Amino acid sequence: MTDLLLSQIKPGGESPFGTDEYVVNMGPQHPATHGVLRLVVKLDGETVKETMPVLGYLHRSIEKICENRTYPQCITYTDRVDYVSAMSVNLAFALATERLMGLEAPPRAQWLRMIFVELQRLASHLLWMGAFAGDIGALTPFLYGLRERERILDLFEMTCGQRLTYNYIRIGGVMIDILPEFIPKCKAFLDYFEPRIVEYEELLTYNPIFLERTKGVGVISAEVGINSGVCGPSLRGSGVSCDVRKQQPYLFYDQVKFTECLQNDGDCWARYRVRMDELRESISIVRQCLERLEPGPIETKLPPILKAPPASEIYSRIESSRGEMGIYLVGDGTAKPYKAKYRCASFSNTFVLDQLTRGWKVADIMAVLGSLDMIVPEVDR
Amino acid sequence: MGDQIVQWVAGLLRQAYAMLGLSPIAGILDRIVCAVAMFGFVSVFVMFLVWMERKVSAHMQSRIGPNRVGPFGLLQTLADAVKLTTKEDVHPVKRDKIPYFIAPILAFVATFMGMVVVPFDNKVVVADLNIGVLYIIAITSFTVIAILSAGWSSNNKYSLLGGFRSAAQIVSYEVPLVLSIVPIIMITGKLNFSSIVQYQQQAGYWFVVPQFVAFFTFIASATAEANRAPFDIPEAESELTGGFHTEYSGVKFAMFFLGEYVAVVVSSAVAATIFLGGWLPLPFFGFLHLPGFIWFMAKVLFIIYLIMAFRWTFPRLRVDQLMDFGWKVLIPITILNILITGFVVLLLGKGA
Amino acid sequence: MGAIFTYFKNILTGFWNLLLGLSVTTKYLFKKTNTQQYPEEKMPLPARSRSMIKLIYDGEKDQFNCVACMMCAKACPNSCIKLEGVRGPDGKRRMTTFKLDFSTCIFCGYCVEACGFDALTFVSEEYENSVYKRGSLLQDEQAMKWNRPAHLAPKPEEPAKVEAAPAGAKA
Amino acid sequence: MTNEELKSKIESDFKDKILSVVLSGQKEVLVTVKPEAYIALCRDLKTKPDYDFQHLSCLTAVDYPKENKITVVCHLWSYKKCHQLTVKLDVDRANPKAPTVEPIWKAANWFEREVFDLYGVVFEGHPDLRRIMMPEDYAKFPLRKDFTDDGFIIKPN
Amino acid sequence: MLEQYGYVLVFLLAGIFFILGAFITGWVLSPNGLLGVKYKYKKEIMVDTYECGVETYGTSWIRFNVSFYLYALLFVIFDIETVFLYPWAVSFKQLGMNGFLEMIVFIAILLVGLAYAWKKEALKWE
Amino acid sequence: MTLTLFYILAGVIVASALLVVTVRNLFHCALALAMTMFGISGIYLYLGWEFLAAVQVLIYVGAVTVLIIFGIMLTRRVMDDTARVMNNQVLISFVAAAAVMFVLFMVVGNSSFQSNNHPPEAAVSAPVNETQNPEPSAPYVDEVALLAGGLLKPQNGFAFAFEFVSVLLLSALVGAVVVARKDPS
Repeated sequence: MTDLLLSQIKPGGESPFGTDEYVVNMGPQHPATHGVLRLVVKLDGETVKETMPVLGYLHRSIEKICENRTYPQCITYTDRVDYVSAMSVNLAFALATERLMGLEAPPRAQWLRMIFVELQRLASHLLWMGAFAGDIGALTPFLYGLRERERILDLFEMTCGQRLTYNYIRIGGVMIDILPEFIPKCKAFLDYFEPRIVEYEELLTYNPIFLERTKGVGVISAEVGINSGVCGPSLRGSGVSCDVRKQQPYLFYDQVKFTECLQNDGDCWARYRVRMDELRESISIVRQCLERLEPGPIETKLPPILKAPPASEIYSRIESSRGEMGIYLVGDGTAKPYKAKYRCASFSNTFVLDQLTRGWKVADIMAVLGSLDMIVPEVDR
Repeated sequence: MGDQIVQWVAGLLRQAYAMLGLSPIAGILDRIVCAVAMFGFVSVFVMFLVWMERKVSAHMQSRIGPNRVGPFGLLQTLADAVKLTTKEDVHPVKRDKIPYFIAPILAFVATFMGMVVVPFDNKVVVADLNIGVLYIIAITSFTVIAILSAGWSSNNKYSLLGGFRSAAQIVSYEVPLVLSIVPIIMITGKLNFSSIVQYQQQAGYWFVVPQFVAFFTFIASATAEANRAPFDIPEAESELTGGFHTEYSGVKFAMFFLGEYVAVVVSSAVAATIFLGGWLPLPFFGFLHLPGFIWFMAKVLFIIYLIMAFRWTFPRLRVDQLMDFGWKVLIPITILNILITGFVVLLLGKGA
Repeated sequence: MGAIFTYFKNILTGFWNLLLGLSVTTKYLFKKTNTQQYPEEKMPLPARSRSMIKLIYDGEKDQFNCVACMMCAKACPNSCIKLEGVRGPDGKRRMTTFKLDFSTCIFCGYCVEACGFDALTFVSEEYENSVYKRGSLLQDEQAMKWNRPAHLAPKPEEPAKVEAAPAGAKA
Repeated sequence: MTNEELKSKIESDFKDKILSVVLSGQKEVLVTVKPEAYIALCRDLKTKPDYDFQHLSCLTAVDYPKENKITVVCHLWSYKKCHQLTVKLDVDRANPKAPTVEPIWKAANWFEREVFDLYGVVFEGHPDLRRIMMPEDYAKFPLRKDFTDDGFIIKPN
Repeated sequence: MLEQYGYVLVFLLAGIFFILGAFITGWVLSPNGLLGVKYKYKKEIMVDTYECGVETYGTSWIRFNVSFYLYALLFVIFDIETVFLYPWAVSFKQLGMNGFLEMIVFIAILLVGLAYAWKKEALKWE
Repeated sequence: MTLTLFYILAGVIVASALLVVTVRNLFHCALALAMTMFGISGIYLYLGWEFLAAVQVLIYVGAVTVLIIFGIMLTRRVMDDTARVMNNQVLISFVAAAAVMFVLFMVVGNSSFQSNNHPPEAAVSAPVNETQNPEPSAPYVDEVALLAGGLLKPQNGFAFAFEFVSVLLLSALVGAVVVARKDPS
């Protein structure tokens, strides 16, 4: 039972008036950590001296598994990389494979992909909002977030038959076309959902306790953020324009109008604001996509057994709900990828946790961790 | 009306004593009957409150809440209590045995003793002490020792941190709690609850009207005293798992739970008595001729609802912000309130 | 003086925003709840729901549709399908044993998509998949036998994939 | 700057530091760097305003047992110029050692730990080179192609 | 008047007895109690201190920060102040302006202390 | 009956006071100290001075014990049960303790304890009681008003002492801040 990591930690120094430096484990069995992340926290009283994330409790070696599966089979595993926004990872892998093969999905499939990925972003941000508020101690927004998320999942289930692990976005298109009643239902949902955001904002945004807990907490500057590999909404909270949808447009993101949400403070509140604004942007994107959806094929006709991609390599990035999601694929001419690397936003965002929490209080670890929107399966894979 | 019922029950008891030949020790028996009755009331009321909290939180979150055990799930808490009683009592071997055992007892008893002075109706009170207000404040300060013992004896880092945070918190919020009652006492000149209610009856207004600042500071500090959200950092589950009662299970945990809710009841009862006129009927509703007991409980439930709504709406403060709020906001405001009240009372007194 | 003013202003605005939050939760206190009581109230799952895999059994011919072409087993990423077949007297292959280990199945749907003989299907009516013993998750053809009701029979003109554009898609 | 321009510019600027620059079939610029010039090249790519690769998007490795090498692959991205570059470094498979880019991009810290954990590449100068995914006392390197561990791999059909 | 405190005493004792009764009930009914069964599983891990499923590192009884002590000291001081405030408040109307002014001075001196502590950031939690 | 109560209380106080000085676990000491204080408040109550009793609980149990427990947490060897109770200063401390005890006995012996339970004559004869006695016929003295009058009425001459208490508290506060805030490094 001796813990190798803990045995390496040296006991802290002594000071006549200070507290003994001591080490507290948060997780893996902790009510607050998302999933089975383990944080070893060195404390001086309540002040954090060092946060050491210990990863690997959810390591399922998906990259190794993918090396032993054919490309379409890999898509089922991408669902498990980030179960909160599985569509994004599906899309990332499908896009990477398509680029490797030089394929392009038909326009209708592209629009459908955009609709579902943006709906997924809504669902993911909703869950994040609830979890973040829950980390800070407000339990009600979590239930509100879940309530709206359920309706998005209903839309997904109606289309592809699953609520969590969709396996919907495939190489060369999407799995199946939407049902005719999808579009009115989706529009009804968006109309229902938009006023709900106001409620969340009333509950949280200017709540003085929420402001106290998030304003100025866990500040990360733009330079440090970029250097440490922070990405996605977390980095946009520091005012860096880093949206892959804008910088390296994929699908039809260059054809829809949306603004990149930026905040300049780099604290937890800024990150919160970025994501809340992104909710509104995503709604507008989905609306535009629904407008421009045209009939047509939804899948490129592929040979019955997938044509093996050439012996080449590709690094393809998309903007997932959590930030930059990169897939590095090396093909060797066979039906199975020689190497598949998932570059996940949570992985690099969790890395800065230590820098962000040093000198703050224990409670701030949870606030910062929540604001970074990390998902343990994405970190461990 | 309430006192008539009490007289009637007392008469019945006297007859019973006489029949059993226990009249010589009637005084002691009276007190024991009171204690047993109060314990019964407290247990049932707390069970109801737990149910109410779950229902309120559920409906606030678009859920239904407990609905399986009994009508509307009313017996859910009873089921939970039975479950907790029959649970295995797991305790860490490395604990400090005596404080570990004492802590849940103290946590409950300290708040339970506060129920002695709660006036349910005119003359319906276990003991209408002269120093009622001060008595409650003094007796509930035992909770600190209970929490410190629990946190210390569990030999757990979360418990220790939670216990010490909690002690610092209770200690810090006791000052504004005490100070926010002072203006009322300045106006009434009495420390016992019945006199305060009678003063409100004669004056024709409840103290919440002129002393709304005191009311809010009192509610805020009482919430903090009872370790309720948004001041529930001692048991902040997202940081310290369970705070000072991380290592408690089964009945011992249930006692902490019970103690917390009794503390809520006591503080709400004090607030209802001092600020909302105790057993007095609502203005314009006096024609209903409901017993004062019902008015009193309605007011208590209203304040408890407020405290519950706080818990399920607001995020949790960080420990240093909590201290700041106590020392830098509540204490200055209460002191200011005392001074302003003093001036106004003196000026009005001169004018009258 | 300004500091004192902001001190009180902060307290008041904070108080107001707390009241705003309270108003939201209090509003929901009186609204209809969203919960559905599961065992009593069952939501119909959408027709496409991937909830349980069944082997289609043809009651008229008294045999499974499966011809043991192994496409499903090949498509399965977790290799949880094991099946065997023999060539019957009429020269057609017939499935003899079919085993699907639901403890490793991830319901990706590749087997159903790969099936060219209308032998495997998802059933949206059955979704209570939990069992008491892990062993009962390994289902064989008898456990997965499913006689397709008439109203669910595939319409001849409908292709496997819906390609027609939904009405009103182009606004 | 298009990828072709980037390729030619790198060719001319870092002639002595690189082994080859290729434009892959997917129009990505792949740079294979000389092992001794790896750090210098990375530093130049980050600091020189023409390149401005501030963002280390990804760092990983690929195992090539046939060619007896492990390739460390860095994917760089410039937020300002919006171009992408892949830097490759071949290391010896029997004794995989590579210099660390952690001082240049802090983000490399965990990426390199992961590569160390899963491929066994030792990054010299890394401040905290411990296993990150696997248990601390685990001895093998799972992402190498010749990795076997009974009970770890389900053989597909 | 004082016989009222008999109730307090009885409540104190009764409360303790109720809790002990609950403990005894729990002990009788719980699986490891009177009517329970003997352990069939490893007990050592179960009765270890909870630290998120990981072995506790070092001692839990650590030395604490002095700021806790400072808060307690501040509390004692303000508690004494309130103790003086209560009698004053009770006879506030009898004492009139004179007593009020005396109390203002009293409070003001203490407020100076609070302001000093505030200024010196002694109220800052660590 | 009432005397029995006194003996029970006294027994509790003495027993827990003995525990305070003999128990080696400092935390248990603090708990025993709280018990002692609680017992003393019982004595006050026994004498009928309920305000004093409440104040005793409020300050000594609720505040001072917490202060002492926090103080204990500042020491290093909290759980060290092997610490020796005696050291080489035992003689001096014994002398000091004996001296304090002698002084206390002198004071206790010379004072006449006023019970508030008894008819008002005793209370009326108390030195501070010339200020105000709300209802002479009442068997009970409103000690709170009594205290306030005694302290704050200028003619009693305690007003200055009262203000001085505040200065004393202030100095304690400042001292605490200075000691705690001084950065040792």
